[in-house]
Amino acid sequence: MSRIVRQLGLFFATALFVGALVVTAQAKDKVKVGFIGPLTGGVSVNGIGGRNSAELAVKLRNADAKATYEYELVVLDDECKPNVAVQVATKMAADKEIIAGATHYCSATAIATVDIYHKFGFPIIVWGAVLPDITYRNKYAEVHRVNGTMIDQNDVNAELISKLGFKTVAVIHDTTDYGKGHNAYFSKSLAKLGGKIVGTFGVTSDQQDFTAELTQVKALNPEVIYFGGLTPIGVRIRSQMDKLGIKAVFDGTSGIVSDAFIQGLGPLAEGALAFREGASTEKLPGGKFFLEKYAAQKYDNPPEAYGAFSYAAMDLILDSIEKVGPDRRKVIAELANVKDRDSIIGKITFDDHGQNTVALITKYVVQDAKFVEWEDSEYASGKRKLSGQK
Amino acid sequence: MTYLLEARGLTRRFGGVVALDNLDLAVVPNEIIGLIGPNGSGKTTFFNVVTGIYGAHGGSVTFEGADITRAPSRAIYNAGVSRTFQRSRLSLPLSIFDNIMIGNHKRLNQGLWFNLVRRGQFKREFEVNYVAARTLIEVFEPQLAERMLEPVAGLPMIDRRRIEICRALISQPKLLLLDEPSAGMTHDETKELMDDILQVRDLNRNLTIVIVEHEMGLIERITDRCVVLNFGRKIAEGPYRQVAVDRQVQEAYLGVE
Amino acid sequence: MPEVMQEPQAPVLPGVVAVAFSTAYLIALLAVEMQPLVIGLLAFGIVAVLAAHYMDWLDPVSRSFAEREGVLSAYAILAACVVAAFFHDNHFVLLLFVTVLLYAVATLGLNIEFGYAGVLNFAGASFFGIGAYTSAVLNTYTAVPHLLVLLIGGTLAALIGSLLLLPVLRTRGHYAALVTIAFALLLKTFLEVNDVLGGPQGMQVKGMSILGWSFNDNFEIGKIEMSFYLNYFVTSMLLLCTTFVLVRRLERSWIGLNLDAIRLDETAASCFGLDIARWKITAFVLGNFVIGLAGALFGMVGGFVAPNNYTFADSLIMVSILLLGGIGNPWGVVVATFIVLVLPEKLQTIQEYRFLLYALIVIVVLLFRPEGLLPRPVRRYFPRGRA
Amino acid sequence: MDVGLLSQYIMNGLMLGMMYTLVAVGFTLFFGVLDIIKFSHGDVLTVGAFTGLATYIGLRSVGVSSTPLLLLAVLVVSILAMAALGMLIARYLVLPLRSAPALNTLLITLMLGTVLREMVRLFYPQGANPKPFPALLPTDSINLGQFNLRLDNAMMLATGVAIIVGLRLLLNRTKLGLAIRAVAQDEETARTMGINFTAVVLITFAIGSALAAIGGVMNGLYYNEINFGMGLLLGVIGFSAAIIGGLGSIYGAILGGFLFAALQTLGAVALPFASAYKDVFAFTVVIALMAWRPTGLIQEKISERV
Repeated sequence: MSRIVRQLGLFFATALFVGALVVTAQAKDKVKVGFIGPLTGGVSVNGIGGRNSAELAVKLRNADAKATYEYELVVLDDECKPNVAVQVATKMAADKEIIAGATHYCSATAIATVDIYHKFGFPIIVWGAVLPDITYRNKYAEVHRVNGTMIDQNDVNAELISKLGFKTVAVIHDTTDYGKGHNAYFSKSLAKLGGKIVGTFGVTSDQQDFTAELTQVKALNPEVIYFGGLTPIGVRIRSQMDKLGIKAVFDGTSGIVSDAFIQGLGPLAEGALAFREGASTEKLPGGKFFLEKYAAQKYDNPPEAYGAFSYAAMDLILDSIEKVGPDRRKVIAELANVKDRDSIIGKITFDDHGQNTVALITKYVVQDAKFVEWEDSEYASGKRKLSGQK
Repeated sequence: MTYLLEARGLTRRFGGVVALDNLDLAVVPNEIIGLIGPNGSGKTTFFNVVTGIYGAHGGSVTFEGADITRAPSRAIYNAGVSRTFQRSRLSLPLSIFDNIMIGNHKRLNQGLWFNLVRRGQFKREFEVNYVAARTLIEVFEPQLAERMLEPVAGLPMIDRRRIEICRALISQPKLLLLDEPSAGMTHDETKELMDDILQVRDLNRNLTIVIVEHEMGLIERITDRCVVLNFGRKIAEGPYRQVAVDRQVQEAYLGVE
Repeated sequence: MPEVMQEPQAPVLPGVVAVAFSTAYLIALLAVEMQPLVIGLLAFGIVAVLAAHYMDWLDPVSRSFAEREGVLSAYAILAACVVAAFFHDNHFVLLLFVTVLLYAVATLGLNIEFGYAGVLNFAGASFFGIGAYTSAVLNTYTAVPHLLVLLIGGTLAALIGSLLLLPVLRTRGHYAALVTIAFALLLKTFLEVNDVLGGPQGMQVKGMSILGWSFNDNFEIGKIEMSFYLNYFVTSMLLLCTTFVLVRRLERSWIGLNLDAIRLDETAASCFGLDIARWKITAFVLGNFVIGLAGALFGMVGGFVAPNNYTFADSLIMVSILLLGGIGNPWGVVVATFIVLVLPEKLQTIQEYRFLLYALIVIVVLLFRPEGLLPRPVRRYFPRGRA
Repeated sequence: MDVGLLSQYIMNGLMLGMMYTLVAVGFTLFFGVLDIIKFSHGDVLTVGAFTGLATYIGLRSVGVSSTPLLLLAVLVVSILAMAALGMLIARYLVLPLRSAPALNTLLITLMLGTVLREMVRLFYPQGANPKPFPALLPTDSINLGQFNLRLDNAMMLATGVAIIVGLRLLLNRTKLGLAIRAVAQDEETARTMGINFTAVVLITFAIGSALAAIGGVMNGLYYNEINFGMGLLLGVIGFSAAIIGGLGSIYGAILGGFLFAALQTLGAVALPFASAYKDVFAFTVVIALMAWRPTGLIQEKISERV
């Protein structure tokens, strides 16, 4: 009788012990971190490039013996649509197991979700969205950004086209905050330089037929068509310009810096302008290292324009967790005092809005089906000329 | 004498076809009129025009002296005219009780507040009508009274006819339009049905009936008077025995022109 | 006394057991994360239901639900609260739960129009959206008390809906279908191009707060921290119960009868004095009001509205729920909403495939079980156990 | 307004109208023979376009490079494929529901549309992304002031017209057309006249779906881009066109198609500061039209069902 009791006792004791072990083992070194980007839809190449880069950062960290925790990357798709973004952001932020995230390529989605991250106290680092308001509209401790904003981008853009002697510009922008932002900042800086906006057209980001707008543009007969929007409609607008025999220069933003733009247009892409904050990946301090590691993973997508930023963002998150442990509040505190932190994109310094200050802007022009830096292009050297260039 | 229902020069066309051609027809209270004639002679069309399903292209219809030519179907029902359909038109998924209650529309409180909030009062009204419907259908088929809340879908033709007639009778109309009650039923079934109808009529003396029928035996047995239509025109009128021997009528039926 | 009132009344037990089982099952399903487990659970669920069906255990259940609805509804509410309590600090599960409740409310509204009066409405999501946008605008620019905002949301949906009344009443069949489809597209495009309402960017919606109690803050009961979504759970639950009772009473009244009669045979109905227009309008306006109400609350729950949330495709999801559950049966609507919304959430593997899944389900249902999972029983005005 | 500009707008309108018409005619054909709406029509168009694209890529990969040959292949393959698809749909989804209320057919095809759309999105390589569609027609253009006439657009318009005329001849001058019209007039009589009802239905669906395939390819050639969602809006617009024109009438479909395009273009011009509102405008007018003419402008049959 008593033996049975003792055995039972022993049995339960071991059971408890084992259970406890398992639980602690579970709780200990597995840490979840998140990534959100557009994995489907027109800009998915950028999203997948970013996803791969973030994944790369996690892989390298897990391979690193010195790492205290083992990391698991939770990936969600915002489809570059605000409504979807809000759903997935809520999903990620609401999941207490996920400590922090590198989120959003599209400004429209980032600006829609910042309040949610704040509401749930979920620390994030934006890796691609360029709208200033994302960091500057509110002063959320949770929200940071490694890439620069669209302001400087548009200054440089306006500078270049007026330097090239273009005076009249028609603006076509998508009506998300991204497109509106670009329109606002570009118009401002162009006005400073005495350029003239002959017409402004807002279009929805899933519009198919632009012949109506473009016919009006054609009547205005501008030298340049400035496009504040993303690759998919950029492609449509450029090709329909051709349909209507509009010869103006196609002047894009960071939103069209992706291979999809060139693939979508073929020869028509030639001579399109685009601008992006930060140096092109090859020229980054850690660019070489990053590209090698990325190549080693044999992803079938290139990292695209913002892959390096995504990697840097995720790396920063992992650093912080390693330092202060898997605790959202502590991570937020830690990110607050990031200063002159070395990374593959150069030194990162978050200002009081969590914004990394990136001065450098890269100008691109499409030449022979490639985004070539303006300075190295035959357009700069004068070998080729943009349409209507004097 | 005053007529219950009176049609004057009633005309209705469908494209080129003239379904009712300048028809005069008067119905005296409490009689049973047989409306006969070959297929396509305009009998059903007459019902449809009277009940406001089709508008008239000419002429007029008065019920108890009031002109109802252009009145909507529901006004005509409210005035006290109700009918059955040639092809039985019950709501098959609904219960026997529900189908009968559809015919009782004008006597049910249709207020939103009453129906949704005052459930106590509603329950009382429901019970009163339940008993009414039950007693009515018992006249026709006691077994149906036991199955009041079963869907109509499963029932045989004769039962459906009975229910349809109860639906027409429950609101105690002044005029009942029966459109080929015998359609799709055996001779005996039809006879049975007619006896039941007459029984109801005995309970409610001021019920007038216009019946469209091909079963001449039936017509002979129950009608006080017959009106014979052909090509939308009235070709004979009078007691059955009289019209039955009328040359024109026989020609119409034999199709001799 | 009519004999309906004297039938031997069905035992309440089978229903209770069913509720208990489904509660336990739901908790388990919502709790597990690992995909294999989830799939296992789902498989088990399907097998269990089929087994119960072949053992004829479902009939007593449905009978006790039919005749002891009052009691069992109480149990069902209790069950819902148990589930909520179990996940009291799990934001995500509660959000999902609330979403299900509000979609159920909206679909009940659709059921009045579509299931009873037979008025086609392929713009359900649009009216849902009108409600949501109402709360977005009012909460941002005005200080209107939020409970009132809900009512305004419903009213607005009903009003804007009544702009369609003329075409809806005049057209029949496919022509009628076009009216609402066109409206759905029209509204979405309008919201997208219209800057005042945020364009494609959408708008943030301030959370609900009643008498200073802010719904968007977590709170504590005793020492236990509660998710702020519990506030919304309670509100949505109340809304669902009210709507359910409303729909039930509507069906079990002369009005319900009128609507059925009109749906099944307009000509015959008008021959028995029914005013077709009056009842269609009643159904359409009432239905849209309910949908808008749910939408207004959902706007505050989600905290964000954008045109893309209220597309034609979303309207189709509501219709699918209705068909899957069994047109005209409120219980069916509730069950189907759970299936349609929870399944893709749990099966991460099929997240991508959810629209495909919905569509296939509906096709199969239409082909092999056109009545839906829980076909609507024949009307009983006063089933036993319910005054 | 400048004449060149005006003619440019007209040209845009005509191109849109042609594509809408091709879809609308399909709807009206199906309704004619079966009194049903096959709502998956727009998505059949999408599948047609993607089939064409796949054919193109396939042939290029095996080294075919002659543009006319490619164009021919693209057209033929997608037409045949869609015709087959159309028959399958009719045979296994539409005909079995003959007895059920027409609403069920509407719903089942709506859902089938979703299935097709999602299939393209999920199972075509990176189907979620817009796909560049090759320009297989000569792109030379004459520029008359504000008006830029592109050879390829002109050719597409001509093709469209030819197809519609051809269809009209088929319906009026051939035995098959007679059979189709007989069924459309009255199914029972047609049967008694010894017409094989099922066969006629299947053929009609084949023809309609083939038109959708052409519409899809044309759409690709015009915009040089196709995406999985293109069919939804085109389908709804085609449906609207068929309805405002009046179901069952070919002329109605044509009228409706061009009317809708005209409305959109008009909306874009008349509301210059809000050209984005053109669809809102167009659909508002559609609803208004429904209120004014509940059974369409040109009415041959009324749908009493549902």
